[in-house]
Amino acid sequence: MTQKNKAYSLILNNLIIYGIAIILALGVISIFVAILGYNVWDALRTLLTTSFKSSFGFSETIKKAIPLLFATYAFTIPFMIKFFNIGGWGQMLFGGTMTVVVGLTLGPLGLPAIIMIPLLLLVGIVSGGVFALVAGFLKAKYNINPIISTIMLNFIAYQFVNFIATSDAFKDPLEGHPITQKLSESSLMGFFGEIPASIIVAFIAIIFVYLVMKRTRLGFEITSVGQNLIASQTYGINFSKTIMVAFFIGGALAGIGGSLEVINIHGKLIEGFAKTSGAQFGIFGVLTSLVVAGNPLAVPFAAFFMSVLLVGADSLQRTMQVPVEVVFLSQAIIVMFVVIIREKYGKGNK
Amino acid sequence: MAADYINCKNISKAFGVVKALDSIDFVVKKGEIHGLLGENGAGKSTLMNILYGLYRPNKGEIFLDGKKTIIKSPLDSIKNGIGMVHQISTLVPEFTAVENIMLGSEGEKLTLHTAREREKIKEISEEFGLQFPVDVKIKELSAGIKQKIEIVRALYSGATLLILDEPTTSLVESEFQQLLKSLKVFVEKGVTVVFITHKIKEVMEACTAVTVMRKGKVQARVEKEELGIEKLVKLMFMEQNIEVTESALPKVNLPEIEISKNPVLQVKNISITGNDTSPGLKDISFDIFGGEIFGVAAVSGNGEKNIAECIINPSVLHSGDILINGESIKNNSPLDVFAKGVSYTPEDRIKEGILNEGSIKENVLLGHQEEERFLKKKLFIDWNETALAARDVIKEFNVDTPDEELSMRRLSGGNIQKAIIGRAFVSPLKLLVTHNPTSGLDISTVEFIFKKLVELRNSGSSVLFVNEDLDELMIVSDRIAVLHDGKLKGIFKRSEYDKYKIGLMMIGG
Amino acid sequence: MKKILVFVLLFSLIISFSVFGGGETEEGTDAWAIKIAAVFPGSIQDADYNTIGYIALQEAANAEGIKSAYSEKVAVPDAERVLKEYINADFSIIFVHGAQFNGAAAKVAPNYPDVTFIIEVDAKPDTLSPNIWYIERNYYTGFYVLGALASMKTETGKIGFIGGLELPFIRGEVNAINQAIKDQNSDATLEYIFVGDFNDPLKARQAAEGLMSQGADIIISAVNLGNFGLYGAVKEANKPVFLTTTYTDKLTQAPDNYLSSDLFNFSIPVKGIVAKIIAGEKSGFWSMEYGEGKARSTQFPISNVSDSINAAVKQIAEDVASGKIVVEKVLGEVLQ
Amino acid sequence: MAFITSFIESVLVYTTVYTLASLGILISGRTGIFNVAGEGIMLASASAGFLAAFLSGSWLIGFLAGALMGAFFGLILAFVHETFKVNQFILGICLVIFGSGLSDLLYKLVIGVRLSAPIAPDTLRITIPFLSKVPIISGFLNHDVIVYFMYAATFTAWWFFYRTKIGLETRAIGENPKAADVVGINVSRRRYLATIIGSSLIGIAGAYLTIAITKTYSPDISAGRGFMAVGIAIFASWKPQRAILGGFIFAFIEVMSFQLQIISDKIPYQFFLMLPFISILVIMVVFKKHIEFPASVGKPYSRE
Repeated sequence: MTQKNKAYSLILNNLIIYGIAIILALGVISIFVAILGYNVWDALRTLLTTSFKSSFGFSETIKKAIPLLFATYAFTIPFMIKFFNIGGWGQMLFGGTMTVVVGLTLGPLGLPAIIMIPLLLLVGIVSGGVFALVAGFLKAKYNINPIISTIMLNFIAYQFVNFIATSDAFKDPLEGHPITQKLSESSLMGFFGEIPASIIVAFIAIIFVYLVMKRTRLGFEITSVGQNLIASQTYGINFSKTIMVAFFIGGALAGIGGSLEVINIHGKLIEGFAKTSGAQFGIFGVLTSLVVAGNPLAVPFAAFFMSVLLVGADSLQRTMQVPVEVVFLSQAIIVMFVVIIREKYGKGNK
Repeated sequence: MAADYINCKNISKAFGVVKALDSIDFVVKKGEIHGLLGENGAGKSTLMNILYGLYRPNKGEIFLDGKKTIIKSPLDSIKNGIGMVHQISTLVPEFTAVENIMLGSEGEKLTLHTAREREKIKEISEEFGLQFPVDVKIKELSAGIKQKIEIVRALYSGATLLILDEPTTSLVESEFQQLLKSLKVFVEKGVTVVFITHKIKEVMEACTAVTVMRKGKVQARVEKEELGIEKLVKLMFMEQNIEVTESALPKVNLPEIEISKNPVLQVKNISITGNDTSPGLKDISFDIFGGEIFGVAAVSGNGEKNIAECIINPSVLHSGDILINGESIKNNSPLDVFAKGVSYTPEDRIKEGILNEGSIKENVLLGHQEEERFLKKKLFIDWNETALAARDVIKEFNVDTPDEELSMRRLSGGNIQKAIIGRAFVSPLKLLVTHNPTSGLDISTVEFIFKKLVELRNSGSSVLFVNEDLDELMIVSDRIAVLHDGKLKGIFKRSEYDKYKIGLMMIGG
Repeated sequence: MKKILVFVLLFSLIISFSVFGGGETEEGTDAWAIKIAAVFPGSIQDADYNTIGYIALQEAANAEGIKSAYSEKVAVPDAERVLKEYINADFSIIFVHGAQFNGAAAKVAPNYPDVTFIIEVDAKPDTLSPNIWYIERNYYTGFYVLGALASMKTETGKIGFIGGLELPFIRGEVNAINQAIKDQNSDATLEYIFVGDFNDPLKARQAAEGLMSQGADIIISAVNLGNFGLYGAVKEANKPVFLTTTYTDKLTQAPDNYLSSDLFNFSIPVKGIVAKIIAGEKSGFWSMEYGEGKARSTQFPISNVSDSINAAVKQIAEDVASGKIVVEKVLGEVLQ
Repeated sequence: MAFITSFIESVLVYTTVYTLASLGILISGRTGIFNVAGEGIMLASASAGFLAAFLSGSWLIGFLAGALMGAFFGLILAFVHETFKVNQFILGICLVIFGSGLSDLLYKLVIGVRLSAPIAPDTLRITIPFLSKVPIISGFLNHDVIVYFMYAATFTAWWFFYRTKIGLETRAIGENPKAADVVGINVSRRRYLATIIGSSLIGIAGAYLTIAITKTYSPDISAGRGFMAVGIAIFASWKPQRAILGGFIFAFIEVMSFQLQIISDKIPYQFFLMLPFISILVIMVVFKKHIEFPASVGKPYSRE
């Protein structure tokens, strides 16, 4: 009986944490908005409702939520074994860039969409995964902190995008920005009205992550190592292998995110893609993941909520000229509060 | 009669819900070498850490020299002339002896008078007969030398009360004799010593008075003239009232059964290199046959953990070989060993045994994740099958939980232990290696676990039962091997059991 | 499960917000009034490319008495979304400041024939869209003049050029400078560096230091915020090094090292085009003309040069403006 | 000769940024606090330092403001970690994001839109008579006061850690906080102090970017250098004397990559721009055996 009560109190506990988090979120933003001399009530309403007032707002929210979902997964999966993949952005860039390279190279062959699209997604998966694997390998083999290595890889990926987008083979010579030529029609995914077709891939990814984490031995091993490294090793789980696999999966998911941006949203490689509201999806992914304590099942919801905030923030800038940095700043503070609250009250009795 | 130097009155301390000390009264007189004797977990170190200011008591008062003193931090205790040598080295491995000793001492902070201090340190170490190399990094020195350095550090900062927490754990006999000499010098120079140990022999040789603790309570203070081995063994291992003892021990029915001819486990001349916390293993051999519970008795830190671990993870072996059913497992990974019908329950059930945040179901799977029964197409975990296994464990082992989905950390210690042992029974078991499975559990749970071990034995499998509690070992083992300082001291058959003799052997007698 | 429950609750919170927040449209009510929006790639406080765009927007809006709004620091991939947001909010003129957004504008424009876009290009397109106004920026003309100035001023015979990214208009600038050097019969050589970013002052500074240590004593800058790195570099150089900049007068930043700037005045075309749009002309091409007082000009007097050089460069500028000197426009590649 | 001298001179400018930032990181690292927030601290201080210098007209006040902003971040990091035992890396990342948001916001609020960018006052330059004329050596000595401050800070940090007792004690905390605790050293207080002092050095490095190098503020001005500094602190095995060496090496690579770009026409310039980031990874792999960590770095400490 008491056990059931305990389980119930756990739910209540989480409710309280997220409740406090949301109230804090709105509170912190309100304070900043008020300090800057804007109308708090208008600002909050714009922030929270823009996504739901028009089909445009909603589709924009979805368009942000999809890459954000993948960026969040990229951080979340390695975070399950307590390592920080700050390189989601770089992995997205690399995945997207390789997708364009392969797409433009194979373009003249005139392959049908049914072959091209899965192939390009596969390119995104493999290249994103391998790019992240570098960090996993450096940790497993050379004990290099993944925070450092993934950030360095971000910068390398950024230059790589530039290189491809300005290279003679791929560039669009008439663009006033590093942009490649357009991918062929058969490489592109379409839209359902305003909603990008990549939402299907996102749903598949959600199911995939759920299945891998909850149904496979791999997921079990990753979860176990994250919860108790000593016990996992005692009971036969290989740490080096697990960390590399976790980074690969994280990177692969980021890679698909990059691929989808390219083949569904832009249709070409644009320097500076995988960014929103003036910051990388990678950073928002880290924040989103930390809010839900790296729980992969909660990621889709968190990513959607974060997108609502981002779309709201854009609208806030447009309509009230409130700087986007306010939202950005607030998010960091909110995550800090949530982490503190969780550390203090979320663990129950230790 | 000398005056009371330390007088601890009614001290209680709890860590979370675990009561470590229960209304302790503890007295040390000036000029004593005072032995603080007790089993592991009796609360000796906790009491001393309170005296040293590392822990704050929940209740109680401390009087030093008759004055009530509040000790908030080690700084306070150092100022009051208390020095402590901890069980686990608290030296900085990267520093030399001089640097370590200089740490925290009084005086100006903006200079390093290494040369001057080195002379002072050398003076003190000569005065007390504790020589050591002063300019070598600590990490390159042996445990015995590290200890000398810690003692000198305490004396250097002006200690008139020296607390030694298990100082002999990693000392060889000659080093112990040297320490003994030093202790006498200390007393001559006016330093009072508190000597924490669980080795009766040492107490007999070294101490002028002894306090015996058991399970967070003081059993008795014994003066020098009353000291006797038998009395101390009784105080340490049993309740004062023998009748209470009898009924307080778990009861198990151990029927005579036929023991198989072929050994399930053969351990052949194995050695493992030691480290700070363990002497390792030195050339150990024994066989375990089907249908027996083979007990290993040892005081903690004498290599017993290595014995348990090296069977599951043979890669730690330095030399020798281990065979299971005649097959060498020398190059096997833990999963290979598990696949041979071996299972393991580790010493520290929370730190080494469970996934804290995981459900009971997930915890039951741990260690079985590669078995065909739970794995579909080599990739997918069959959670239905796992749930069935988990429910079996819950049912068979009386785990008190509404269902198998409950998070492991929501269970009590006893239920966690039952689940861990239950997990070992999930697949056909030829050998169960279990280390301290009953520590901290109530008597009915202990009885239940023993019943399960005996059932396993009765079915023809074997159990390697590593345990600190000698009483329990004697109740449930068919044979008992005694381990001391990484060496096998002897193997007793059930008919040869003699608690006093085994107890003495455990503590190096 | 528990987390899911939490988010369901969260959802209902958002929905309830949208219910009681609904009813009114997002921005104002005067849907019939003409409104102008602008999209800027960087911060409008950059005292550079974005600031002059912002000023053009304000002047155009004030001149016509219409309402204006803007988004700054818009990333290229975000441009399409931002454009649509303004269209959704009933803005009928959108000034797209920066050729990097042209792809997005070209994609959006056909679907919204009622909205007129003003975009910036470096070459006249073959066909004009029915609802796009094109502003040709003609970077190369101004850089021809700067190139001539550099080849007169240099003593080491080495001229350095710092660009952000290798883009068509940047190539045009490099080619124009080379043409000017040749036209001056100068022995000077041009070394060029790309720093990968128009707005990273540290990298620009390092690039300048690299050029200077190779002997360059004139630096022609084609970066934006990156310029801030250059001032320090030239000021702290061991020997006199001079620089030119773009867009605005930056004399005060490095008075002893500053020569001139390739000035832009976007207010002229934007004001002119907005007036035409309001008059009903929804498409057209506007080339920014070079010459004193025009949309494109070189900053005179040139600082830190002799009167003779000042006069000679002024003559060249006038010749370029009058068409006496024809600056070739080559954007495809850097000619060797 | 003149080429080498001027090359060294420009390398020294970036060496100052890297060395000060990695010194700041290693000082707190020596007490066990792994400060990965360097990037955020540099950005916030770059903005705050510049604004203070610009408004007051004094470079000194600018650097003090930068240091103060850094100290503020250090205080948050130490307070939240020591009080709630929150994971240092999560905190660090939050602070990075916080810092990058704060920097732009501050600038926007104070400066607004102007046609000509505000300029910071010149930082005091010190030339040492005679020595500043000698080729090569003058590359090290012909600089503004912060470069000399960097030399002094490196020397002081080395002297503090290896020549004073309080430094010895501080190192002991990083190696074994329990060892320090049992001899009566207040671990928590030292961690606060080290983190605050270290962060203010990072703040000075950030302010140096705007006040001395560019003389004005632009968004994202540190462009990853705060993270590079963490890499340098690790490469330096948390030793001040090696931090200045590491700072010099990476500044050298960075400056060199532009020299190479001028010389080589064939290789795309992006690969030269990748060079600093690739080299930090390569160096960490190559020098793996020579890299040591204070044993407790990144770990919370509590007695019970």
